[in-house]
Amino acid sequence: MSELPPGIKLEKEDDKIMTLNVGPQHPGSGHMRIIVKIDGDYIVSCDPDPGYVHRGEEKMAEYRNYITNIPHLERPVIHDSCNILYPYCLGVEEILGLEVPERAKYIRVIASELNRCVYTLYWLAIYGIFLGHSTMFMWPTGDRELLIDLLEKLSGARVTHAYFIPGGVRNDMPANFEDVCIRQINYFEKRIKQYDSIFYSNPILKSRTIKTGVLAQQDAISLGATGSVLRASGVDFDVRKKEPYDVYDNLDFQSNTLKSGDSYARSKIPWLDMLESCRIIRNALEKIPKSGSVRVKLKPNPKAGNVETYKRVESGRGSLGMYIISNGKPEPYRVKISVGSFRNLICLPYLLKGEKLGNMPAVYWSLNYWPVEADR
Amino acid sequence: MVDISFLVISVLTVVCAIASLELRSLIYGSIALMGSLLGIAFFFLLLDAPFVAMFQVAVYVGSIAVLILFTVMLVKRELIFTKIEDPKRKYIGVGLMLILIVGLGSVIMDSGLKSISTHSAPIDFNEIGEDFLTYYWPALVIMALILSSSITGALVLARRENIENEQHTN
Amino acid sequence: MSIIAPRFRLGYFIKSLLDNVFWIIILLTLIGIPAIQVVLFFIDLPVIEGELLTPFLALTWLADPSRTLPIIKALMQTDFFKIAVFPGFGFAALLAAGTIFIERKLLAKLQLRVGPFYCGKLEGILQLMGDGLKLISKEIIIPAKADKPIFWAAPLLFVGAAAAFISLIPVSPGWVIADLDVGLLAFFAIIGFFPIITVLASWSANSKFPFIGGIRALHQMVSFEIPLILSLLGIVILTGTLNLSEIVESQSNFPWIIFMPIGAIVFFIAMLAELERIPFDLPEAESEIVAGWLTEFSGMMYGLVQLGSYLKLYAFAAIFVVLFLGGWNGPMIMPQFPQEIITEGIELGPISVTIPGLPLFTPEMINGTFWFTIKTIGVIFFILIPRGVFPRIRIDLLLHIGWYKLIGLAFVNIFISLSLLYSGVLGPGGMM
Amino acid sequence: MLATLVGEIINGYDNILMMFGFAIIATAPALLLSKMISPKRRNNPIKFLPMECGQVPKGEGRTHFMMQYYSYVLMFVVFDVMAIFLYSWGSTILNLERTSTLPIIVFLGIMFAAMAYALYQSKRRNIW
Amino acid sequence: MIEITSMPIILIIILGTAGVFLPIISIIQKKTISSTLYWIISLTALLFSIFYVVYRLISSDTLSTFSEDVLTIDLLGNLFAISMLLVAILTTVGSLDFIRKKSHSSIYFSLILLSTIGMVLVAYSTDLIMLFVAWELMSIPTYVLAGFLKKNPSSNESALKYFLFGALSSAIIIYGISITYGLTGSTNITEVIRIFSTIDAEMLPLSLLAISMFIAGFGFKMGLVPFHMWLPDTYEGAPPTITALLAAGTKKAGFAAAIRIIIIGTIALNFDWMVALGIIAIMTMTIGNIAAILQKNLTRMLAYSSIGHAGYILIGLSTYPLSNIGLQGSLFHIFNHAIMKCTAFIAITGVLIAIKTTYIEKIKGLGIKMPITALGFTISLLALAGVPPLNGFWSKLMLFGAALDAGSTYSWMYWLAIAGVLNSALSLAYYGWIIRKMYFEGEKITTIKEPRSIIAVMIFSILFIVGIGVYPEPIIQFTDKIIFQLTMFLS
Amino acid sequence: MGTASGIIKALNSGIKHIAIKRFTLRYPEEKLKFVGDGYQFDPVSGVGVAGLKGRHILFHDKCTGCQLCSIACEGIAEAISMVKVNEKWKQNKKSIMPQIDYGKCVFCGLCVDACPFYALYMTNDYELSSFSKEGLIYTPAQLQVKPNIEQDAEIKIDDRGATHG
Amino acid sequence: MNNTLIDFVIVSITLLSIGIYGLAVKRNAIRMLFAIEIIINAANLNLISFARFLPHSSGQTLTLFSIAIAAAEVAVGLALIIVAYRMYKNIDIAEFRSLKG
Repeated sequence: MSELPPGIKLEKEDDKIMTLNVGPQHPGSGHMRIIVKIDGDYIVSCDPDPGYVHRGEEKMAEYRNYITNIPHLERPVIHDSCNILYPYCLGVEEILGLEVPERAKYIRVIASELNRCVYTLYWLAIYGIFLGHSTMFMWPTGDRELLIDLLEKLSGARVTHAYFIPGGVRNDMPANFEDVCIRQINYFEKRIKQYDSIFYSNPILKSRTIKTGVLAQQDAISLGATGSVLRASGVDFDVRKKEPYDVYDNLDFQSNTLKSGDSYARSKIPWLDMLESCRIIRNALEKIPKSGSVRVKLKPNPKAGNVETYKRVESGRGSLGMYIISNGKPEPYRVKISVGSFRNLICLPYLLKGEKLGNMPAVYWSLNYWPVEADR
Repeated sequence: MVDISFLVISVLTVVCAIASLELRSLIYGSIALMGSLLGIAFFFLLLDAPFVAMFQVAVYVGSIAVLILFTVMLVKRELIFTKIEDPKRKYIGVGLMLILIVGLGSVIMDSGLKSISTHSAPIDFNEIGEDFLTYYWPALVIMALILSSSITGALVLARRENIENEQHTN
Repeated sequence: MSIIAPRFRLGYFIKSLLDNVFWIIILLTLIGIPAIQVVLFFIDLPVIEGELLTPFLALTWLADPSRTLPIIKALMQTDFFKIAVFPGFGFAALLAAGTIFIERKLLAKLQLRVGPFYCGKLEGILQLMGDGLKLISKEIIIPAKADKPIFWAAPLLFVGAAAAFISLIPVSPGWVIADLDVGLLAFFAIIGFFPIITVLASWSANSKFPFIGGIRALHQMVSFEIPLILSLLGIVILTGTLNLSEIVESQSNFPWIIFMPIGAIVFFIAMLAELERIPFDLPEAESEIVAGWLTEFSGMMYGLVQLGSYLKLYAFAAIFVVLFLGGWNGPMIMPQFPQEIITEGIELGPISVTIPGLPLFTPEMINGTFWFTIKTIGVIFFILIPRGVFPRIRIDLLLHIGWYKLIGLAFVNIFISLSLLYSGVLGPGGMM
Repeated sequence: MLATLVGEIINGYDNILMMFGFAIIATAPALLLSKMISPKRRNNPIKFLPMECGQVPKGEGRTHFMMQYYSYVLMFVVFDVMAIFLYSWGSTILNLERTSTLPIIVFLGIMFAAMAYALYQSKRRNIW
Repeated sequence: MIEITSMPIILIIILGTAGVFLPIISIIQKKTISSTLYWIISLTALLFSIFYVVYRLISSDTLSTFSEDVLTIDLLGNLFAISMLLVAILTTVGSLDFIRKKSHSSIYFSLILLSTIGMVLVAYSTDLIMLFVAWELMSIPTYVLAGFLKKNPSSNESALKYFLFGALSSAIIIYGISITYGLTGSTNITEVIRIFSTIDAEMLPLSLLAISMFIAGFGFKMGLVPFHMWLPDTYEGAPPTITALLAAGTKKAGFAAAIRIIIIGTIALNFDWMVALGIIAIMTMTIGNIAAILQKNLTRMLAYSSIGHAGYILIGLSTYPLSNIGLQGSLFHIFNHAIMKCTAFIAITGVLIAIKTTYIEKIKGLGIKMPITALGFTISLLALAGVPPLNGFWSKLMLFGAALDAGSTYSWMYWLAIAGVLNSALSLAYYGWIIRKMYFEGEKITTIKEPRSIIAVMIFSILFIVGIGVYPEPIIQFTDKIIFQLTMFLS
Repeated sequence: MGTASGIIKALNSGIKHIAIKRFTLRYPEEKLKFVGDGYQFDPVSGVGVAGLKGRHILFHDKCTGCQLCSIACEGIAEAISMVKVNEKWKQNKKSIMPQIDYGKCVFCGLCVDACPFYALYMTNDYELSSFSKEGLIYTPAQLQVKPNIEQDAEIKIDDRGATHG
Repeated sequence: MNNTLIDFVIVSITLLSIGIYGLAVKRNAIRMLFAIEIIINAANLNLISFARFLPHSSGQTLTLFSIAIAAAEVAVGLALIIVAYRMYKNIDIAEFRSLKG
């Protein structure tokens, strides 16, 4: 949290302060508005104003049964649809008492890691274009095709997969999928390693992002940041490690942390995670049972008792939890989605205060924020 | 006799000079001032002083006018467009201007200047540089001192002073 | 039906076409013909083979195709041809259009894309024309409280200033529009106009984002003007002239980039900043300030600003070539024009025809233009490449680079050239 | 006619103006044409509001002033003069003795000192 | 080409090095460096240069005047150089306590040094370009210095007015220079003198135009009457130490330039400007002194008194070719007035530091509160009024004597003397009023701690004023030599 | 120095990519090849068969008009409505069959999961665009048609990068 | 091109008069600065025309100095105006009333 330079006062001299509406129709805001007050080149205050894409997903979930909720609940982050369904499926499995087959667990891990990469590439592309690096927009969007192709082979849809289901996954891996996956993941890993020289080692990028928007470790914890933002500040918190779900405890991977907590570290952590994801996928493809069921057969309209559960997973934007309350009806009584985006957005006013206007997109998008997910 | 380019340029210069003082908007006034300065530069070209003409354009239009424009833009919008002046004072000013033009003009018309014309070759601009570095070199050094004092002074004036006794704080 | 898209009516369309035609004819007769007459009254008509070109003569020569060449040749010597076509506007606009196309294809290749592809069958070569047509047919929207005169004039002035800049460039021996004794200073004088135009355009739009962009552009251009000016002083010290043609001639043995690589680098970086190219495109930083000072420009006004900026790009690249890469100097690759064609004529089957007026261009001129164009395209390539490689820089870092690093390097360059001069390596009595 | 009348030299310079004028005359028809053939639908006042990201504009669009970097503009005015002054020296250095480089060295020395102070002041963003 | 070892160049080197490097030192400063260091450096440079000038003056007796170069080393220049350096030293010494709590003290001292170079070079320059450039070097730092107290609205307002009129004056000067250059084809004053003596009759109106431009241009700095409107505001609003510099330094540089260009440069046309200068002199001293009576503020009153003194000095200038003693008296009075005004304003600085105001009503009992400052102030005021044992008396005596002397040729010159004497009597009234306020009114109050730097200045000036008043012979001798040199040159 | 080498590294990397093969699918000319014939479901084992979730295909001879697909879609998109058909099938007494509005369908495939009679599958056809909203509503007769599509492009990876070919 | 010296001097005198008129009438600090610039330019025009007709090079030299000095003056002057604007929120020197006598 950088201090305001001592020469600049907060909103006292009115004619010096200019209010800029960054968004909602702005190439640098996503579907939200940031009300930025600037004094010259410095931001004196910043007020994020989300809610332009609010859809009431939580309320909608109360009128649909456990199965038909699935296509809806993935809408907030269609780029990361496997991961947002993951805690829902885990929770429903717990309240319905379903036992997921081992092969399905591995497939789930593979799909969610692939989807994490897809999301991260999309995020990275936008980060690139926010920094004015058009190549960094085009390359990740292109390389994303590799993974989307894999996911499409697996689930039959390119983005809105609706693949996870309580009790397993919808369908088994197609034949030959392992080989194609290994081949494309290897190539993909080679590709994203090339981002280093053009993006992460680029001196101009480093000069722009290092030491901007520094989130200290204590602040990160007290503001409740999660995911890459938290890990960039030096807190080693990864749900996959700390609270392993499905088969993550069987797999060999590590959670990446960086100490500095600036925009650069926040932008680098997802990239390191992508490399880690490639490792996880390869590992999972080695350990996956070669055959077996992938889905538990469900009753048409499953009902649960008066139970409640909270499950969380590590999504592309940090810990993503779902709190499901059932009151014995086919529909859940309440589905509360706790997303990383919103928790990271809380850091924005603290980080932007006293920064330069040119740092605004760099800091804002490095928070790993997805407007639609935050609005739900 | 004068020729047409001279007439055009002098009309441009004089009209722009009057406009720079009389236009309601300060921004347009600055643009008119730029026009007047450009007109002077054209005069310099007419007088075979290309080096000075280009210096005039580069320094006056390229930097002084930019600074003026920039400072005008700082001023609140109302102030750019208001023009406070006394009508009485204005009439006196116009009278003064006319008296000056007529008086000085008649002085000059009567003097021996009107017969002067030249057929000698124009000055090569390299002589200016030679002047600078030989005869006038102390003036060049003094010029550097002027520029340095003006920049230090202007920076000291223009900076904000919100920090008390800042020399000891950093 | 929606209100947004009213129904197309053929009658209205034809009526508007007829209206336009009518007005064009009226205006041409009322203004165009008198203007042409006035122009004819004032300009000197060319003298061809000892005779003044009258319309009658021109027509008779047009009737005999073999005798049109002298007319063309005479026309090529006029200032108007120079301004409108060859070293001037036409040539520059052609190169600028080529630059836009090359930029799009090159960037697409670098980003593993295809780029313009379908328009014009051959790799999208007509894409630019299509974009132009689209821009022309778009509505020009001017913000309500904008300062209309400045807002309308700014794109035109931008193009005009860029064109004035082009007039300084010597393309090949003798082919320069304005051959000035103080050409280099005129260059500095002209680039001083761009910040003013930019900041006025941004001010006139009465909107926040353009104003921030314009102020940024002002700071950027103004700050990089000084390293730009200082980096060229070394050449002036060694050649002792400010005339651009003479500077080119002085490089017949070595281009100055060999002796002044630092100056060339400083000039190149400052040039990128003056051109507002990535990584220095802060005035148009779309993620912070929507499109910078271009935000409120729409339709063809935007198109003109783009045209102006690409003309400026060409002009800067050409200045770089002229000052550092030896301009038109290069090995002679054009064959000499066969003398027998001039003396004996061409054998066209059974008859032999003598064509007066050949050769249209001397081989030196064609050779010089060739080398100049090749070098310019090379420099343009290097101007374009960073767009695919670098992110945008921040304004304070930019100013820091300009004021702290580049000015220091420019002074290093000056002292290098001074020491070269005083040690006798270059300059009078030296290698050249 | 004598060869050295006043105003001979302007001949090279009017071409610049003509080029400027030609460019404007050549490109202005594009604007006119666009004005003629483009659709005109003036029924929507919101269309003519300045860009404010979809919000209704608040406040004055022109009052913003980037004070933090004003020092650089001030410095430009002074150092631009210095830079072009150097050209009057650079273009004649071949005609001069070596000792006459000394004044320019002094000139540069003084300007360097001023520049060092000015840059130091400009770098401290918190005072601008 | 002027030698690099000649005296003005050495002065530029000494003062310029210090002036340019003071800001650099402020960059690399540590917390321990206070404004005292800058004070010491600039004082050292100034002392060194004044000793150097005096040394050169003593060591070489055969000095030429009005060389063909841009700068000359003659006695006239030396006199002005000494007086201006002295003023700069007094100002610098007096500034220590004033500037100690302010920021940017390095720039403050640096600009004083640079301005001093300008003043000194104005006195030495014999080329119009050099004079103009030196004039600007003198002016531009003082524009900044006048507005140095940025939080004080009056300081800023005074600086803005000073800047506008100063810029106008330099614009008019350069216009005058352009006409002179056009008439003579040269910028060297030697050449100008030579060509003006053989000027055509039809060019005469033009040359008069040039002279009137010069009178107007220099008159703005000198504070002559039609051009004096900025002066009270500026003197009141500017920091009092800077006011001392303006009143005692730049004003005197204006006189130096006027003597160089108007009095000597256009000596051939002296009958034309003589009347104009005489009328301006009478107007100036009358208006200045009458306006001074009405003032309630010490600074403003002294500003008007400064205008009045410009009138006295102009008496000598207007009588020059008729009576040598006039110019001699002018030079002597310039020297005296520099010291006296400087002392007075620095005393006011002391008052301002101690009791934060300069209204005449508020300084009751100052004689008890701040005895030394009050004593110095009193002495300087008495000297300004021309009370006999002090130095002002002698110079005024010479000026009025010159007017009487010249009156034998032109009878209207008597009026100059009469106006001068009457004005002196008038001025004694308001000076006396201040002295009465200080010593004879007010209650019993304990003493206030006086700033030490002010005390130093006061003690020095008391000694100086009284010393010259008692024994004015050396200075008069010196001015005599200057006049002799000029006469030799002109004949 | 680090800055300079970083800049050179970035430039080098950029220029190298000029020679790498494009990774662009020229869509109307070439189309991606998908796994299998589309998403199918085996209600016996309760597991789907991997494939693209494109436009549905309805086997009229198997559809019983049980409305399970419509019920499944109710909470999701309400894209499926049951309409009367003129044909008579013996397993479909009521002669109602699903009609799908592709303006609403989200292609989740849960209707396929719901169909116990192997009657509703999904195909590889995804080019469904239409000029009117009415054109997006596919009647049972239209759903019956087996799409005829050519898809041949696949991601190929070699030394000079990945391409579609 | 057969202009004589007097033409240029007449233009210069006209500009001088306009400048003095501006200084006498206007009370806006920036406009007064404009007027001063116009006067300086009139002087420069005078200098250059004399330098051309003499012919002599010092006039051009002095013009260069004068332009440079004008730049320095403008820098200081605009800094002062900015300080005044910050303090008074106005640039009209008739509105500055802290000093009166």
